[in-house]
Amino acid sequence: MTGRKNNRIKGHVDALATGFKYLAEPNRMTLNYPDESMNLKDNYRGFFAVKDKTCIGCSLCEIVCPPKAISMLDLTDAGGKKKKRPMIDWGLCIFCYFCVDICPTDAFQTSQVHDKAFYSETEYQTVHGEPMQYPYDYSKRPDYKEIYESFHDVAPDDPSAGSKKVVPKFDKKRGIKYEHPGQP
Amino acid sequence: MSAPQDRTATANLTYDELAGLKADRELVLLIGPAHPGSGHMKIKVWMDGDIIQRVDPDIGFVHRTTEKLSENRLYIKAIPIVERVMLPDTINANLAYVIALERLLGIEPTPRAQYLRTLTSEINRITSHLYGIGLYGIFLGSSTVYMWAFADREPLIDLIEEISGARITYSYIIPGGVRWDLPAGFKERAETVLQYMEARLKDYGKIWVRNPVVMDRTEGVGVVSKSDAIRLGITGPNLRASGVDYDTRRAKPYAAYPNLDFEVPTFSEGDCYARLLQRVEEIEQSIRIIRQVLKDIPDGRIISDDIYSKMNPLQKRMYEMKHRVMFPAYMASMRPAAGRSTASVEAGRGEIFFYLVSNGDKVPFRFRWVTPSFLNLPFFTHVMVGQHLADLPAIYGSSDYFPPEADR
Amino acid sequence: MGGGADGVAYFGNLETVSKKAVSFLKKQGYVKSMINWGDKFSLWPVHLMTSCCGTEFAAASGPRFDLERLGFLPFGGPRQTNLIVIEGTTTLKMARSVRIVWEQMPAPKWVIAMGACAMDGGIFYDSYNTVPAKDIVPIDIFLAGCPPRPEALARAVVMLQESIVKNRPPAADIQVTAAPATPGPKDVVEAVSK
Amino acid sequence: MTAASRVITGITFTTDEAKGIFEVEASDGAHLLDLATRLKAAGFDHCLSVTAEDLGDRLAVLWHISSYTNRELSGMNAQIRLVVSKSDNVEVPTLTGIWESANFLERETYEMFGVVFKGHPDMRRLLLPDDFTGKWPMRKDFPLKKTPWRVQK
Amino acid sequence: MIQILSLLMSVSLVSFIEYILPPILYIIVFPGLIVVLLMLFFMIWLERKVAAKTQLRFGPLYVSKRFGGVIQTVADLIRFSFQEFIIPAGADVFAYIQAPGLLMAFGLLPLIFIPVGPYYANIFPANYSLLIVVPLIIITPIYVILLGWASDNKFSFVGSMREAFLVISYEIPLILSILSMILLYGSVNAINGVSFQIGRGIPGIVLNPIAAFLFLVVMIRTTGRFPFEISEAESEVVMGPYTEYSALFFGIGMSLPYIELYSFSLLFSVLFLGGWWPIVPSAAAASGVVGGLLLPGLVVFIKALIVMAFLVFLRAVYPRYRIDQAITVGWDQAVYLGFAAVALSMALVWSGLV
Repeated sequence: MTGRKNNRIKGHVDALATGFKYLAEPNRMTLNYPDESMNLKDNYRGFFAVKDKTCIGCSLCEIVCPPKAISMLDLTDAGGKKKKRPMIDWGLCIFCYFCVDICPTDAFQTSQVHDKAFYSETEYQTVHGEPMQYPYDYSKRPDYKEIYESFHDVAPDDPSAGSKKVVPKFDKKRGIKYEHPGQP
Repeated sequence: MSAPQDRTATANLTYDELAGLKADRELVLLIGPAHPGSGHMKIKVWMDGDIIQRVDPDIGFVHRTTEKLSENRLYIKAIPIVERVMLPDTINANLAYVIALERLLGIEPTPRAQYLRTLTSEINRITSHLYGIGLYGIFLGSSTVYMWAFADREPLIDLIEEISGARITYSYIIPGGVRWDLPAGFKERAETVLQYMEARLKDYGKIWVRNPVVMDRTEGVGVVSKSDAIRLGITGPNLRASGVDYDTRRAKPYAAYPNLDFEVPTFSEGDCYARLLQRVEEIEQSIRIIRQVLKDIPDGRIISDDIYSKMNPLQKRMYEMKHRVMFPAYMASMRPAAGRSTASVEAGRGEIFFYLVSNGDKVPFRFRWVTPSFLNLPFFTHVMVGQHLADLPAIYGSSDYFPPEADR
Repeated sequence: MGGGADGVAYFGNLETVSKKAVSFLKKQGYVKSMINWGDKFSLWPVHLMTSCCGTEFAAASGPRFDLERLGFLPFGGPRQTNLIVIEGTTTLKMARSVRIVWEQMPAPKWVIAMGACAMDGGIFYDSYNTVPAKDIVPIDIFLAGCPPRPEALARAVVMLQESIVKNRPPAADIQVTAAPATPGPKDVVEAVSK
Repeated sequence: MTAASRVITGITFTTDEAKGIFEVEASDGAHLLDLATRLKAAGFDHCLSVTAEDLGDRLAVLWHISSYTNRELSGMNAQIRLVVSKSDNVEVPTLTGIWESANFLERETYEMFGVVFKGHPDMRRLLLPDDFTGKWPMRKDFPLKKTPWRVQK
Repeated sequence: MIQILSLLMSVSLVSFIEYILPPILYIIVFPGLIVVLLMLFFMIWLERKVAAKTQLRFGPLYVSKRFGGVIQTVADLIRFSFQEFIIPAGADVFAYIQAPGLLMAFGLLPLIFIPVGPYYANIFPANYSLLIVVPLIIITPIYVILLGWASDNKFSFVGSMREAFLVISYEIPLILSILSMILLYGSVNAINGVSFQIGRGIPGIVLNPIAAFLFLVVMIRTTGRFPFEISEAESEVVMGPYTEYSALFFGIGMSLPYIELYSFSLLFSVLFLGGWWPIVPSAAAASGVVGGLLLPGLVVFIKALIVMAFLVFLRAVYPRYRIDQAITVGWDQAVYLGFAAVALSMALVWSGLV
């Protein structure tokens, strides 16, 4: 395939012929995103939330989190007993799932949401209230209880929920083909 | 802006007086970080007309101090850091660090884990080569090759995404083995992707590798002889393209490479065209290796017994049911015995070298690593001198230099 | 038509008249919506790869996710572009060139902070050589992920387009950044390396 | 730790084969140059990495070398170690004359640890900005940015 | 004022349509400004779409989804026109502002002298058309060099120097290829050339293929299409002479290659593809505006579109040459090719075959 001495005319003709071949029948692999979005496999590492019931507050996830995105909050549960629950800052999180894997009671509810963006800091650091000063420590915020309420056991909202969900399939000729789960 | 020099001063000089004013003929070009042909670095180029006199690469624009950070964090936390530096080739970076850490801890991964590591490392080598060919194309002006290379990367990235669940930063390899097993039906899907890749390589040959304009731009440009390649210490496909038959997978075997048979292709010319051919050959070799690995991958556990025994019952049940490796608390409090270890892995761009020192603490005492692109820096200072300005992107693209990897 | 007594045409000084006309027209509904429509479908990001998220930025303009469908064409020089995507960590040196490129760009310009490193520092949060992107330039859209998937970048572009159509002024006009005009050698470096 | 040793090309290395360590200790600058030339002649033609270790009051400067052409030597990463006292200007002879690839590696070690390599053709800063006020960032006494450990004790 | 009014009353309506309307129509509408603007929008969109199709992706789409994003260039133009216009501090302000305007003016001038129909003779003196077109085409790139020189930027300086070298090195092949066709057709008047081709029933490209190939190469070079996109090579000199220009001035400046592409491909279809070949207007029809100008003009325009589409397609296939390779091709191979073309024409005419 890689001989060095190639004659130039054949090279030019080959290049133009290949160009025309792909111009004539373009096997596009484009996903037109805002209208369609991909149904990723269930082991995809997307946004996640803590399950309040199963979490035992051992703060192993905070120790292992490489970017220190998790901070443990001192809360009191319904029965008045003290409990510690993790709070995740999406501005630091790198989605490596070390916390999900190290959790002794598997207390994280994972999801396949992968395309969230935010207009301002207040949207991802805290649900309400002004953006926090660096270095962030949720425990020092007065309203961290409400923040936690709006965070645990809440399935992250999928921004592309409205679009058509397609499933990517490998194809010998086109590389990746998208099939709508409905039709064949 | 400097005041416009006094143009009349040189107006009435004769030609040879002008030639005498060498400094006046020189033009210093700052090909800075915001330049389509420079990547994340600033290249200071002294030019006389169209010929490059001297090049001084000003790197460090993406120096994210990985060594200092890793020396103040737990051993397990260095895996994501090491990956973020070599983003087009994350599995090999992760593999290099974990081999050095396993030698420090004295843990042996299981055979199946070794094969899984080789499989993902080879798939990532192909995506890294395709990333290099894509950038090489855009540097020479052909946006089609850039688009084709990034299109052909996608099926391979999806293959590893099926195994590990992330698109590029997998953090897939941990001390003692790997984190996930092959999903069902993976072998057939992988075979389709490999056949797609082989069919596409033929089209690359027609529109790019044997394109006369490409051959004019790359043949005889940036020649690195065999002795120069060794003297300058460049690594990876650039070294093999100059005729040096050295491949870390063969010289310092690791993972499942000892019991795989693959050739190490070499070319002798050492110019930009040879480096391009070298990368295409290595993609074919990697496809061969992947087929072998998929054919004779042994069954069994994917995490070594030292780690498996430390898991709590729920995690063990989770592993038996869904073959998903959960971390025991030991992972967050690893304390390797005091000692030192080195490791070398052949990444897509060349040899990664690791040197770990631990004094029994939870954080490494000395964390030293050298990435292949840092060793490929002499391409700028020695190989580009004397070439035309238009050869700078040609040599830069052919050396597959990735600035975040060089700055660490 | 004829000249006035002292030669000043009836239209008065052409310079001020044209400026007033332009500002008046720009405030009109239909002209503003036309400008927004033009900006919305012609968001050209400048070719400045700040760090390793650049691979996902390149994959986003690749064939599979092809952001050129939305009019997102990565372009060479800063003069012709109106969007800067800060891909990942900005070290001290890179912060200076991001700031300079941001100042070179013509007026309506937007900034997308891509990746955890650009939002709050991500995994390199306590290194002595990195600067949070917020201190360099005012940011419009924050994009989570490390690196964010190309679809996330497409989502950020779609959100930016929606905010343009809803007449939300770019962040460059609202808040002057905390950092001085150009991070001179001293101030950015001291701010971090103390 | 069993200090196994192995004689390669006339030079005794203290080795730890399982961990990939082949080390030879140089006593001072002259011995270092002599060792390096003998190793280069023996077949170690590639310098992988130059680094230093901050041992409190002393600095250990390390050169990692390997071989490209010699089949038998290319299987190991040997290292030369030279321990120097940590006075304010640490002087060590450069090995760029012997291994040209050590050029950028030594510049980086100079910038990170303050080890001045005598005879280096281009001894200046490589990665950090020119006006970086911190001194020798990789030494143990250089602090990281202060971020409180957030586990609420 | 009174004399003008009386003159207007005396001219009858019919003669007005006969004598005054066609030149205005010729300059403003057909090969003139409106069609150039439409062609500019269509051609830029076609280039991005064709390149995208060969690169396994959609080009601009969401601007108008049903028509495949045709009005993408309109959106770009609107954005450019309402963007802040920056004059760099070190730039030579007078030349900096004048350059794009002059560039566009001299880019449009050749269009007037390329005949697209037999009726052209009644509008403009046709018997010097080629003599005027060639110098006008050669003058245009000088303003590109002014662009680069005025904006005080190293990359634009290097880009404009490259443009200067390339312009000089490809002048002789251009003149030689047109000269060989003039020799073949025996007259400088392009209309005679087309009638010559129609008379023989053989298009110019078959008569003298060397001249056609040479003209094609020069066309690729002057319009900066791949593989000769050297003065605005992105990865070496950022945008070449256009680096420092923002907003509408960049829009005007950047439209020059496409205007040159349009005028060159009109010239190519007139000289080599037999002009209005399938439509052979009889003498009576030739005198009328519709039969003599619009119908043949349409045929010439369609042929020009095909030529433009091919040139635009080259972006998807080729990388770019180095500046010294392009100059050596210009000075020795192209000039020898030019001599061969002229020799072939003279041989054809002398041997009486034609």
